[in-house]
Amino acid sequence: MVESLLLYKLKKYLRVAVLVFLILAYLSPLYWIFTTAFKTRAEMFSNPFYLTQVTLENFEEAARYGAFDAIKNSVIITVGGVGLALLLSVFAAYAFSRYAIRGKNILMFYILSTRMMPPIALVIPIFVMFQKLGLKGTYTGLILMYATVSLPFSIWMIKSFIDDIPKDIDQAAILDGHSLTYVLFKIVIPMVLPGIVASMVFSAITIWNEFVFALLLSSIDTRPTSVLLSSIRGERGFNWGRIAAIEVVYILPIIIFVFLVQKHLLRGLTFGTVRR
Amino acid sequence: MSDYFLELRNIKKRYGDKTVLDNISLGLRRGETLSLLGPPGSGKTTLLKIIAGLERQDSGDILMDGKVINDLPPYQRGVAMVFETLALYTHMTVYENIASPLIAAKLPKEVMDKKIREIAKFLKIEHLLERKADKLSGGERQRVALARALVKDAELYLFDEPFINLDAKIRSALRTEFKKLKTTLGKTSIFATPDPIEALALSDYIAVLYNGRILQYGTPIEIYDKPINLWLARYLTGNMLNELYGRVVSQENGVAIELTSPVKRKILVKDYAPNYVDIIKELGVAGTQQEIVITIKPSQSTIESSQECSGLEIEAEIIGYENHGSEILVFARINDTVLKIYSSRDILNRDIIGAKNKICLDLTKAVIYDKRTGRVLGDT
Amino acid sequence: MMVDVRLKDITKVFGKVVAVRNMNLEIKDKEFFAILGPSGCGKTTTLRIIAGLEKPTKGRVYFDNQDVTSLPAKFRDVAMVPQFYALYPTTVYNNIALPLRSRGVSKEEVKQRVREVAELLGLTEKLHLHIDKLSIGDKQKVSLARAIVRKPKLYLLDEPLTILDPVTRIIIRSELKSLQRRIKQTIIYVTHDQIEAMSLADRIAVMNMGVIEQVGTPYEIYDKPSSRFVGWFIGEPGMNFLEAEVDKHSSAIKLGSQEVLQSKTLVSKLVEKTNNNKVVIGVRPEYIYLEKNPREAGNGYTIVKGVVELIEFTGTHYIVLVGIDGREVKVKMNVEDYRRLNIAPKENVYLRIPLDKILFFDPVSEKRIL
Amino acid sequence: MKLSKDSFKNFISQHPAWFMVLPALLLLLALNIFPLIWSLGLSFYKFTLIIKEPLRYVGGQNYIELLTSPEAWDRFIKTGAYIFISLLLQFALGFTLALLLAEEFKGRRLLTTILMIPLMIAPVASALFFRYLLDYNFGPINAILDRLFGIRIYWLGADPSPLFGLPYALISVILVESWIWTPFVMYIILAGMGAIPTDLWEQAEVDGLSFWYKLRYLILPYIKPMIALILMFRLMDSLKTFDTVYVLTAGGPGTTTELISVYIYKLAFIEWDFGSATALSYLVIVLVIFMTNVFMRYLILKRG
Repeated sequence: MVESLLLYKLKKYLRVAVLVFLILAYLSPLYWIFTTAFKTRAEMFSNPFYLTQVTLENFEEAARYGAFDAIKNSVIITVGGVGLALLLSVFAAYAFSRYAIRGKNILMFYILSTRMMPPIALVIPIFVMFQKLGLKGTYTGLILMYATVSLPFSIWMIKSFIDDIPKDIDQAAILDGHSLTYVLFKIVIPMVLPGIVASMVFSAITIWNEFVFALLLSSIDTRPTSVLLSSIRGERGFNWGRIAAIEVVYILPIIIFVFLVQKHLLRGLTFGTVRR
Repeated sequence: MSDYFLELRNIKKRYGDKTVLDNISLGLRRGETLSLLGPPGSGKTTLLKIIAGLERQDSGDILMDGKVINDLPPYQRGVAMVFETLALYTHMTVYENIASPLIAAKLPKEVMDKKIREIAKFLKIEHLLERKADKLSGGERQRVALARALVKDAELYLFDEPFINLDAKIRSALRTEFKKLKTTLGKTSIFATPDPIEALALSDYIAVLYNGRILQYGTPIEIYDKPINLWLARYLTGNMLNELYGRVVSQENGVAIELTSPVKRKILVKDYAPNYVDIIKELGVAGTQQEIVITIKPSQSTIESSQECSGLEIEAEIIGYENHGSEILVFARINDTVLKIYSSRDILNRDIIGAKNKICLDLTKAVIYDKRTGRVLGDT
Repeated sequence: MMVDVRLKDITKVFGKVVAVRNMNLEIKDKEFFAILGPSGCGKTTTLRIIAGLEKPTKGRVYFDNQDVTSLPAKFRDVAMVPQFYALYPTTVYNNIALPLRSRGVSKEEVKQRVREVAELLGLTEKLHLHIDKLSIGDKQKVSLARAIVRKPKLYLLDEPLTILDPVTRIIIRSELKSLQRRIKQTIIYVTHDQIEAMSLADRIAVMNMGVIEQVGTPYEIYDKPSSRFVGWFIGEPGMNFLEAEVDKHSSAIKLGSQEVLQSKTLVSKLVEKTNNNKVVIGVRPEYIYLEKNPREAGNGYTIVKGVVELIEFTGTHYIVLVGIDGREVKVKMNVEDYRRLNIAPKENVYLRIPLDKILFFDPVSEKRIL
Repeated sequence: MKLSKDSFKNFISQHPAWFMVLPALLLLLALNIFPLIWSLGLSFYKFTLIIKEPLRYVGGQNYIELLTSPEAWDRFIKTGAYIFISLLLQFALGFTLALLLAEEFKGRRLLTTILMIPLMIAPVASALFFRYLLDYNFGPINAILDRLFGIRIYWLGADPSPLFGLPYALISVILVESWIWTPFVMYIILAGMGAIPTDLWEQAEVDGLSFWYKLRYLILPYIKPMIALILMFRLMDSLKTFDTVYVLTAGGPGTTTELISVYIYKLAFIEWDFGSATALSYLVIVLVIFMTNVFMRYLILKRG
């Protein structure tokens, strides 16, 4: 035997140790965001590495700065966008999965092509269009825009979950004597509920994080958190504690989502590679 | 007017440029069980779905009680079906699954409950009623699917390979149970399966499907005793058929077969298979030296050396065996052909592997095929 | 190199499921040993524990009295042939050679040994091919070759033949059997196919729900099953089981209203082993003979009256289901006998059962008592 | 009235699929397809929002101007360099992580999940925070460098770095983008490895294959098609890089980090030259379609 048992075990532990170190280093920026958010101004300059004294003053200041209005806007836009997209995509996904619709493969190509397209290319005409229709700077405009953006992906994702249910299930229900509405709402939708939730979460994260459309189609009153964060860029002398506090409020829900539905998120993330 | 309950006339179906069903015509009387036997992809499922109305034929008619029902939607056809995938509603309980067709029929609650409990008792799944359908074993799932179909007061029951994913042992137990059920209820049913034993055991009639066509139609015994072509003969025995090759020659003392494989020998037909004399004679007279395949099932030959052999005797080397308990299936090789013969278990009393042994093939029970066309000889 | 394998008090739990429960098993050196059971009975888990791919929750594994329970798989020197061949996506040659090269065997020796094994299994012509170009039968042969080339202590085969078509399966099975005669190594063979186990193994362990029900030679298991499960599982169809009563006063065994056996010695033995005079009679379907006319019992036979319920034609046989006072018996007949008898459902028939083929089981524990 | 209602109902029940897809289709048509066609049209006009000047059709002039402008070429070359180096980095790191995570051990699932966070939080938030990390005076990165080696670097400045002489600001952009996207590469490679049957892994274990043999004969053959896919996806996404640059450097200092997307943005919303901006967008789209075609062909050929 070339390798001894001892060496084998040593290697195994070493591998895990290296991995843990790499990942800790990798995630250190997150550590800084969270510690900075709770640091006093004095400690920020004197001691960049640890957190000795916890304060909430950064959050108070973030509130004064309008952070919670921005978070509220983010919530309104996200909920609206996800809701609208979901409503439309469940029906479309069912149809795409179950019927021989001409150009079915176009859906796949369409999603790929929206991924190819720089959002800037789309936003210019919409900017002009929204201005003419009076939608620029309104919640409605942003919600419509985001629903459109998440629609193709949402349809694809729910469709892929429906595809996993054998068509025999629908046919069995029809043979039992049920109507199409019953099949859709009482049989198919309950069966793919986890998938629907996953696609909702995925759309929600996308909309929550989106920047280009938000930057150009929102107004001071409707701007979501991403735009608020970017506007800090123009200031002189950063108040890092305040920025960190806003970021913590902004990214914490996402981190929680990641842990709740990680398996499904992965499915969306690796779209087109794992399932083909 | 025929007395058929269900009749199919020239059913055709294509998917793209692939013909799935080609001119299928069949009839079925009330109370009968018909098996659709065929390998995967032969069109069994499509045919069942067309009968159920879940798919539409490209041409041809479906008749029930003499009336064309082509345009009748599935739920008006009085048909229940067990799908190959079983198609259980996994998010519902067993009770809710069985209730599904009754809910659609808008039955009163009490009637529904009574029916569900009756059928559950009948199929021995009462204890599972509150269980979620995805928490069941294979055999249990199968019973639930069966219950959901049987609870419906249908005129015709369709079964699409319902035992396909089960262990052989559970499968044969369910098969017998199923046959009992069918006999008790006396319902008309169609049963699709790729397993010849299932088809033989379960049905009154068998239609063998091959590439979307009906190859042979008849009772199980008719089909097993005289398969219409070589492919079917092999399929029915699970490729355990013994095949001898030869050509027909005409001689002064009668017509003979000149065997070419696995042994070279000339045999007189009247000595070995008097029942074939007339059929073979026609071929011999033509002087074409027609090539034929003589097939003998493993159970129609013997390997015991003590017995007198009245058939064709061949010496071969035993290379292996399969132990079926009371019987032994022996494999013996001669000139690259492996002969399969059932024997009693006494043969294992000695070390048989590698031994030469005399094998006796009873040619009177053979079925003979034309080698070129593969069709059975003596078929009228 | 040779090895005997011993499992001591092995238990394996996955979450809430007990896959193997308190198993004790001894496999002798150079033995062809089969582990037989239905899917989900824990047979594959047992094999994986022996291979070192799974760690038992409780218990120890010994090779030649050496405790290997926590030794990783690669140090156990066992070879495995899985159900789905599991070949590396490269050429046939590489597949067979990689395990040797990983162990630092010299290039010439690798070449030499791969050649030998390829010759043995008839793969010489295909050594340079990519495995994608092989038939399923050849792939399984490569998988076998890869195991043999290493000359391991122990071979573990996990249903390696089930994916093959019947003809190839029989050919490879025969080759496997003759191979074992030549290499004379311990082989543990897992299967759900009773015919395969009966045909290949020197000894068989029958498993059910994580427990070993019986260990024995093929005919020990077939003729004297130690439990109802073994009797049902072995044989096609499996053994019939009929609830019967022991009548102490008349020294008789009764099937409902019919007296089937009268023997003082037998009855006293049975009474000793049961506590409420109930026993289960076990008899194999192929040992029952059907007759149309009544006949006296005697001369090693007993006669039971019944009604034909159902007839199944399976091609090679007929299976007749006969009802006896609410009990059911399957009778397996060959085609000639059946056609000679000429019976139909609902007809009365008489079952002739040889006394020496009747076994007795306990109705509660389901174990054989006689 | 009743009749028309019935015939409408009839229509729906005859064509349920059509009816189910329609609402989604209408929205996509209005806010995606129509605007795209419109913007293609715009790229043939001189059009600006601030000066009250009428639309002026100029044919292919916008395209010709862009293709002959040294400024545009400069942005393309910058973007190319940026993509090349960041893909290299992401791939090297992602592959290493994937290999380390390939085998089962306690806590593996948790580690894999944690790595999803950089992908899921907003790029704007990440970029903004890296500005703090990379800050010359207060940033922890310089603080560490100072303590270990006694140096400080102008991470967001235009000074040339040792890496091909690229300015530090561009290196910083690469760093941030790679931080965000490395887990993506890792996940896809892991997914590729997930396609290796468990049987085969265990076989390799029982056969005692060494790490290099496993890598060469087991892992690489299985992830080969994945590598091409990763390159394709990362190329498409990298060409769109905007959020991080906008927040981290806004294209500066000067134009050192002005990638294509940022340049389009500037053309459109700083110079208000919508015609040129849309024309450049379409040039990018053509480029992407060309590249994906090449990749797809490679993939299809590879898979036979």
